[in-house]
Amino acid sequence: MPTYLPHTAEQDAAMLRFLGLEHMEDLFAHLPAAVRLAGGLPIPEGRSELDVLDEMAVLASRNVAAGLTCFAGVGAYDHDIPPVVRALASRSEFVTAYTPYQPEVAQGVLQALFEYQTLVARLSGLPIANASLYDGAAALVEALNLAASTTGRHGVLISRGVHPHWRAAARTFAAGTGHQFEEAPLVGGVTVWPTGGRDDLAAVVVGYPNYWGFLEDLAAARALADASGALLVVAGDPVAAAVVRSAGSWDADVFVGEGQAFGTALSFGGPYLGMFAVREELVRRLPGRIVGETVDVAGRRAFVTTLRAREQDIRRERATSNVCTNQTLMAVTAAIQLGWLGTAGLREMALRCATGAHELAERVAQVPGVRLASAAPFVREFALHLGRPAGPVLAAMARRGILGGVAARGLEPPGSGGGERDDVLIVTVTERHRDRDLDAYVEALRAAVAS
Amino acid sequence: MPTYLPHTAEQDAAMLRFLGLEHMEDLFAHLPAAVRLAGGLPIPEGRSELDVLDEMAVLASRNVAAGLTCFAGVGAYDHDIPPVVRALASRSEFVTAYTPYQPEVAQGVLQALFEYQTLVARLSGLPIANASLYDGAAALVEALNLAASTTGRHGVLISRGVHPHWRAAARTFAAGTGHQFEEAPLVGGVTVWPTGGRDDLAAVVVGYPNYWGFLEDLAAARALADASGALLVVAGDPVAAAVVRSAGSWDADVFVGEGQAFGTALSFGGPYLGMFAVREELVRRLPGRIVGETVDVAGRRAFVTTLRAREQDIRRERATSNVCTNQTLMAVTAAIQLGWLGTAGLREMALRCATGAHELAERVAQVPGVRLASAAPFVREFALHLGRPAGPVLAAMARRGILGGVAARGLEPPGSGGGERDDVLIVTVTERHRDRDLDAYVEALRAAVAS
Amino acid sequence: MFELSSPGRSAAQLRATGIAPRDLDAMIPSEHRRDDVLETVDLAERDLVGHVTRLSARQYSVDLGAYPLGSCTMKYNPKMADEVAGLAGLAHVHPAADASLTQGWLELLVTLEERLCAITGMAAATLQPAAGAAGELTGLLLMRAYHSARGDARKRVLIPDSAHGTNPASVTLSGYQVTTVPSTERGLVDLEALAARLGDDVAGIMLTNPNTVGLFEEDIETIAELVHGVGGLLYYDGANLNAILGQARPGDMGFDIVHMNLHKTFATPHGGGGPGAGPVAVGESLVDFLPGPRPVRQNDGYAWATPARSIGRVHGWHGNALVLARALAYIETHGAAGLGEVAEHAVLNANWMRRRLAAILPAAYDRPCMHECVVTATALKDATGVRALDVAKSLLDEGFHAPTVYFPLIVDEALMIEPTETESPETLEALAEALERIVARAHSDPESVHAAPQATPVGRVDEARAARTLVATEDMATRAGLR
Amino acid sequence: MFELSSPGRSAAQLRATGIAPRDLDAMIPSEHRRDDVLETVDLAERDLVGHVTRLSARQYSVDLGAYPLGSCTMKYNPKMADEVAGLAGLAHVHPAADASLTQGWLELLVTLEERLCAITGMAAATLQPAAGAAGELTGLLLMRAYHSARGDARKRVLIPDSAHGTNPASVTLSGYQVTTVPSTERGLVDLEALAARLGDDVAGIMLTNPNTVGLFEEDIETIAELVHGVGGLLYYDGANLNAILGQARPGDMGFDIVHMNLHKTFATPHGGGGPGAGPVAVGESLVDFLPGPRPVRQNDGYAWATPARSIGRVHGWHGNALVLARALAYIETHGAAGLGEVAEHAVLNANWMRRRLAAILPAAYDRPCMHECVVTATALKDATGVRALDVAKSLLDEGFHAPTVYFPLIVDEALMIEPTETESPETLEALAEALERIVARAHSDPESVHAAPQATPVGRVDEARAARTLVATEDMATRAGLR
Ligand SMILES: Cc1ncc(COP(=O)(O)O)c(C=O)c1O
Ligand SMILES: Cc1ncc(COP(=O)(O)O)c(C=O)c1O
Repeated sequence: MPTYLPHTAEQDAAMLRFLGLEHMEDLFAHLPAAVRLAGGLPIPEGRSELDVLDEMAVLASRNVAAGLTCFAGVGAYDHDIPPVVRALASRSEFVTAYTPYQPEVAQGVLQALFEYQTLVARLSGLPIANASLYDGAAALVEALNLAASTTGRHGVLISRGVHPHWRAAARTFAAGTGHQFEEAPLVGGVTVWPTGGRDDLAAVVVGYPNYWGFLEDLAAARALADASGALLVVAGDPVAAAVVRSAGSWDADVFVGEGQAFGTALSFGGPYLGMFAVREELVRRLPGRIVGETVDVAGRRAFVTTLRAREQDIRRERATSNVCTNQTLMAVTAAIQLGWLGTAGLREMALRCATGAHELAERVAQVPGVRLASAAPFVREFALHLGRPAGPVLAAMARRGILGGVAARGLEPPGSGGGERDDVLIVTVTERHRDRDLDAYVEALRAAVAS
Repeated sequence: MPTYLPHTAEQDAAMLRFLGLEHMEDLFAHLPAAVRLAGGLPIPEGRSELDVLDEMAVLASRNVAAGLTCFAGVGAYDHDIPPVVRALASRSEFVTAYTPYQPEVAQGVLQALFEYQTLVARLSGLPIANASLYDGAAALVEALNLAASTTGRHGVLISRGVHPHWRAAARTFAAGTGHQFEEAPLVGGVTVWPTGGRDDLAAVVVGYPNYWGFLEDLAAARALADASGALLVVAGDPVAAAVVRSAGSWDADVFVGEGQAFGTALSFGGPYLGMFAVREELVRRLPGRIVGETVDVAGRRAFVTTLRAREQDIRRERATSNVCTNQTLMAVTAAIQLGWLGTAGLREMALRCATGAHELAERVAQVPGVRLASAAPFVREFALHLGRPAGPVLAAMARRGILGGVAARGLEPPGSGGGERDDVLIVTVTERHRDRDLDAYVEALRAAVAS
Repeated sequence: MFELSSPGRSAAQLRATGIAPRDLDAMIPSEHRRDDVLETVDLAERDLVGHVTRLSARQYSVDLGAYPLGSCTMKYNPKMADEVAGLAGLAHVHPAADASLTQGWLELLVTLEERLCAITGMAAATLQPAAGAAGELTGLLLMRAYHSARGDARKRVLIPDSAHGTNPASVTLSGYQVTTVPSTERGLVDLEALAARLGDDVAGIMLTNPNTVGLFEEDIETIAELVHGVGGLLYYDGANLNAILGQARPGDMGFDIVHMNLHKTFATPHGGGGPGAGPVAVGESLVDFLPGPRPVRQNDGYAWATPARSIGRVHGWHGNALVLARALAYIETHGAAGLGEVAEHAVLNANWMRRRLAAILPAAYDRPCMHECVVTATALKDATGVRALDVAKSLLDEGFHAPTVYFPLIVDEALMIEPTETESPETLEALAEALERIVARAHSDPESVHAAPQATPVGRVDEARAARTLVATEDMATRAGLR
Repeated sequence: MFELSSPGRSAAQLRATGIAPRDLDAMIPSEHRRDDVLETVDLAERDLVGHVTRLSARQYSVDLGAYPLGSCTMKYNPKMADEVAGLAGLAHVHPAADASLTQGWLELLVTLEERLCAITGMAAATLQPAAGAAGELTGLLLMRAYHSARGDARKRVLIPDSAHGTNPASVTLSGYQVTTVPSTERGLVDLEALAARLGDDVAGIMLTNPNTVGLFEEDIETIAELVHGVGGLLYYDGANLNAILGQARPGDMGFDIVHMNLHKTFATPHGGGGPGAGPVAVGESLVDFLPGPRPVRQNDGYAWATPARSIGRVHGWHGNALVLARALAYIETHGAAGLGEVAEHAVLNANWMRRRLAAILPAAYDRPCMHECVVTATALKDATGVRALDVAKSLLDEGFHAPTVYFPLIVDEALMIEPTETESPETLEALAEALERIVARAHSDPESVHAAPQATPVGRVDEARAARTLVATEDMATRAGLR
């Protein structure tokens, strides 16, 4: 039975002797007999690493999706990850370290996080970012908690343009925090906000671009937040941010985003990267870790996690958040990927995504029965009406080697004509897609809707 | 056009200015006009890394052999390489360093080579090993040069049991060194040595096990070398060495071997690892680098390349060898792989290879028309007579997913009945082969010889 | 990396797409378009590599040496699991792809869930929570859903005073109030105090077992009886599950809800502070409330299903899937017997260390510990002025990572040492000798211990300054005149 | 690793094969069987990882910083090429598999050969030689075969006094004798001396161009005429090809035989001293002699073929195939224009450095250099006693690798600086400033320079002791009482 134990049988015996014991089970002698497990765990016996690797490879081979050309997005993007980023991000010093509790031997992770924070701040247009949260959904949850504690209110007005999974997660956690949710409906792919202020709102939440790919009117959202004394939380796409106005430039209070696009593979949804940035005034309510620059005893530049009094290990039940382990490695990876892309590369990548998306949108609009769900501007993804249920269309496209997008419900307000239509497909283009991939897409879609 | 250049256009201009130049081509102005290349290189324009990676993946996909269960060996073995060895051996500190010319910043590579030398010495049963040569063939070539310079003679009596490629390489280089080759024939899979000594011999060379898989009578080879005043060079399999007697225990003067089996993939034949070990008296004639232990100014343990006076950069035309760049990374990898295997693992691996080989030999002997080429003992590979040309048999087996071995000529002495028979197949089993792989082999062979 | 940046430089090489370029203006209306260029950083690939590689050289890690950080279980992370996570068939799968296209992943998740349930003695589990703290909050929301479904609006959750900070923080977020239960002098839950705090407004109790001082809560059966007696549930914080793998199971102790830290117990790499994974397993009575969608076996294959009374999603997708895959690989490699040996050696190492250090740094509770031991530097401080923090910093100079210090809060000058099972007896002895040297120096030359570390990339860091003048980005550094 | 070894410990996990075990005695007769256990080393995986990772932390590398090691071309090694070499379809191919099963490899090799011929201006190439020195010997054997085939038994090969040590060593192994040609004060081949040494027993001349002092042999056309005039051949040592990529080609200069160091010019990683690859390209008249078998285009596919008058094999298989694949990836990424830019920037950087250092470490030859410059510390030594070696060691303390020192032999107190094109102007400036600091200290505090390095894992190493008492293995260390 293979393990990673370094102990030889003689060493086991000697150590037990040192403790005045004879058998390994003596170490557990003080456990109540009733809770001692008899007969071992009811799981299979171990196999060698290489056998297990083979077994896992067999499972992996059953994921047909891995071999399809991916036009699915909605927060999980199939971007290129260059070999150099993979090589650097997998250095074992980063991978096998823990939270930088001892800054003197953790300057590597700390400085990388400082760089990550800088880049997130620039992407968001807000001055201060934290060192990561679990994922975009978790970032939204934390943003609502921050808004509630800042405003002393519990009302949340959230656009139906925000990712439905994020909205769902926010609702789940609201069972504990008591936030009251209200959803603002979409018309023509963008949110329709109520007019006039509200006195119960902690936060107004909007996607930019939204889940369906469309660019929202952030000025209206900001106006509503202002009129209500609420915070404006923008759930943004950090890739689109290279070509569209930043959350900060719209005067958002909080930016939350999913950072997977920067160097992390699709990974079936995790581990991903929750990005979180705020206005300077909100820093004492920031959830999670933040790295600050300082000096060491000799005056040398040094980094350390700071404003720790907000955190659970110090403030306990009054902490700004319960988060401890976050997604450091993904944050470090994102910094490296953004370092690779650079100013010009990031812009070019966003531009190519947008170009491909607009090209594809034009081409699919030629397919009989298919039309763009909205005339609203979009960046790199857009929703289609297929005129027939999206599920079977996707299945047919998959047989032609294409993951055609994400079937989605809830684009139009409930009750606005047929309730939740099931013919909506959200399509995403990345810089990986070549002209021939777009052609193949159109062909597959044409065949699928014609059949 | 993508490159790895860090220079911005402004920096280019500033640097040129600093040199009093205007254009890049001014840097080459002193080259005779006639040798300046006009019109650029006649090769395609560059593509992005990711495009090239795709192109290479397409080429790779055309190597059908990569997907076959591999029963081919003869110095190139399909052993398991565990993830931990891959991870460690690919650390960029090892990969992107150069020859340890500055020992103060090269203790990593130097110590790893010291450990490699120790392990090769133990495997070979000889006290001193060098820090690697290009491959097994190169090691043989160097061994002959060492033998010639030691004995002042040029005769080489080499068994036909030594890998034909190694013999071929030795003949190629003999055009420069003037060594005279004579081949000792095989009968029943093992070498028939001439009786009595010879006064022209520098070296007697024998494989152990030999190319065909069979174990040679090293006592006879040693006796011949002794009677002739020649050196005994044993071309050994370092994996088999875990279960058979070491070259040193047979009193060999030089051990040469191919070390690919320890952590290096099949790699279409390279880079591989030439192992080289000698008796202590021969150390001043050792080719290539050797690492020695010493101390630094503060008395701390330190390592350094030593006995450098033998090498080309110092002794120039009178060096023991012209080798400079060797195969350090493969040597470091072998040390890591041997560290992973450990005493018990190496033995167990060799035992499993032998067990599988003996099992398979018994099973294939049941296939009509197929027989073992010799009753001589073998370890992990063996030669078969197929009763029909081996080439088509291998082709048929490949269609069933099996690389059935290596077709080989020259097993029996030329003129010993039909000249060089073409029905010989050398079959190798490793620890990777499972019972069902052996079954599949037998089935494929049965079908191939029956068709 | 910003110090290496120079406008006009670039490492990026994007593929040729063959798609005709378009003008941004033609795609994004001006009111949405950025009117400036978003400046990030401009590096050549070579300089990026140099920078990040040099950063890595300023970072300690498990791969470099012992990391006896109590509560964190910094054991060896098998490289095999990294290769599993790198399999294209796992890594390149979109999370929204239809279940028919992701059968391998669903099978993997279902198998992991089964293994985790078998290991903890529970009925079913959710794999969504991304770390331990997320698991805690998920578990507490399950607790709340359970009580709510019975029309039972409870208010308080009991937590021992030795608990990890995430526990009370999670309780607050779950809408309950924290009631702290003191520990006895033996380091265990004070049963009398517990009884005194019970009532029918108690939703449950959160415990680690072994607890954060490394001791097994021997009265666990009584505790379970008491809490269950008032209708409360028992929550198991699995951070210390490593100690009892194959030896005892939370389910058999009476726990109703169990979170696990796969990054601790099942050796998935900590990544410098994440990602982790914090699955939550529950007993039969809570299965219906689990987050959804859940991967389930169905006919010949696998599908997603959401439990009838699900609390909802707790993750944007399905959890930290590649962490989950690594953990399954670890479990499958070890198997039943292997996991049992893991716990044995974790406990063996910790007790050996406790005993070995007795003369210089006595254990806070002088009795057999489980996988970690908490020692105290109080006597040392009194004698020499050298505190736990100084000892920790000195250990960095000796080439080791420091233990956890000043946690749990109930032990004065605490050093919490968790050797883990993957450290050899030789390494433990070396660690002990390093501590002996430090303690000796504390007596002979305390100043030198206060001055540690000296051999690290930087010396003691000015934390106060960092908090006083926040410089959290390069741009703040520029504004503060640091660049 | 031996210091961590303990019998009974093991990291190895072999797969389950399902094959019934056999007794060794039943397979290997006693006269061949080992009668003892071959002891290697006994480590746990965790300790192996710790040990090797710590070793790596004691090793400088290109990825950590500048490595201006003249003649060695330590440029950035693209990570992309590592992924190419890791492709299963390339890495898991047995070299003896039939050509029909390895068409991808053959196509790759044929394409690389074509590219290398286009880059050097030659007709055909062999990819077998495993490094530069192997290429040299192969090239010289081709020279010999060419002359022999004409019944022309020549004896001597001319080599400039500045040549790399492998050149004369290779000449000896090729059975020729070395005749040294002195260099002029300008650092170039002395044409008169060359002419004086020519004769019809001269098989050829070996040159690097640019030569080892970094200068272009401007008289190359005359040299070619002279050597060809006596029936000799011109051999090009390609170690410095980086300087002329896309700017000039050996074939156009009159060279007949060219070896390349792919690990230099085409950035395949040096691996701590190997593997390399040293393909040899030749002009039309030598194609028939090339080593075989060679990969060739045939009908719709690729096959192996051995030239009519082949000198035979020079490698056990087909050469360092995975190094060749990396080099092709590099060439394809750069393309024609990209390779031209490589040379431009290599030359730009070297000239900038030469000029920048003029005041403190003057160039041995004060004229435009190519991709490297040789400076001399003679004046520094005379003024301060600080030698080139001291400067080199001090540079290690500054975080840089040292230049090549004391080569070429014709320059006193030589420091041979090859920045390579992948170092940025900022890095060059930092390197220059470090050298300025060192030279300043040589004047103000020479002892401190002699005492360098101090900040490295070990200080100056006692090389004499290593040579005096050889300790080349752990067992010799034990015997010598060091363990
Ligand atoms: C006892 C205990 N509980 C909970 C946690 C929180 O787990 P995580 O960091 O995975 O959120 C920790 C982590 O350190 C812990 O030690
Ligand atoms: C000028 C010159 N020639 C030949 C060689 C030998 O090449 P290799 O080390 O690849 O055998 C070198 C290597 O340093 C060199 O610099």
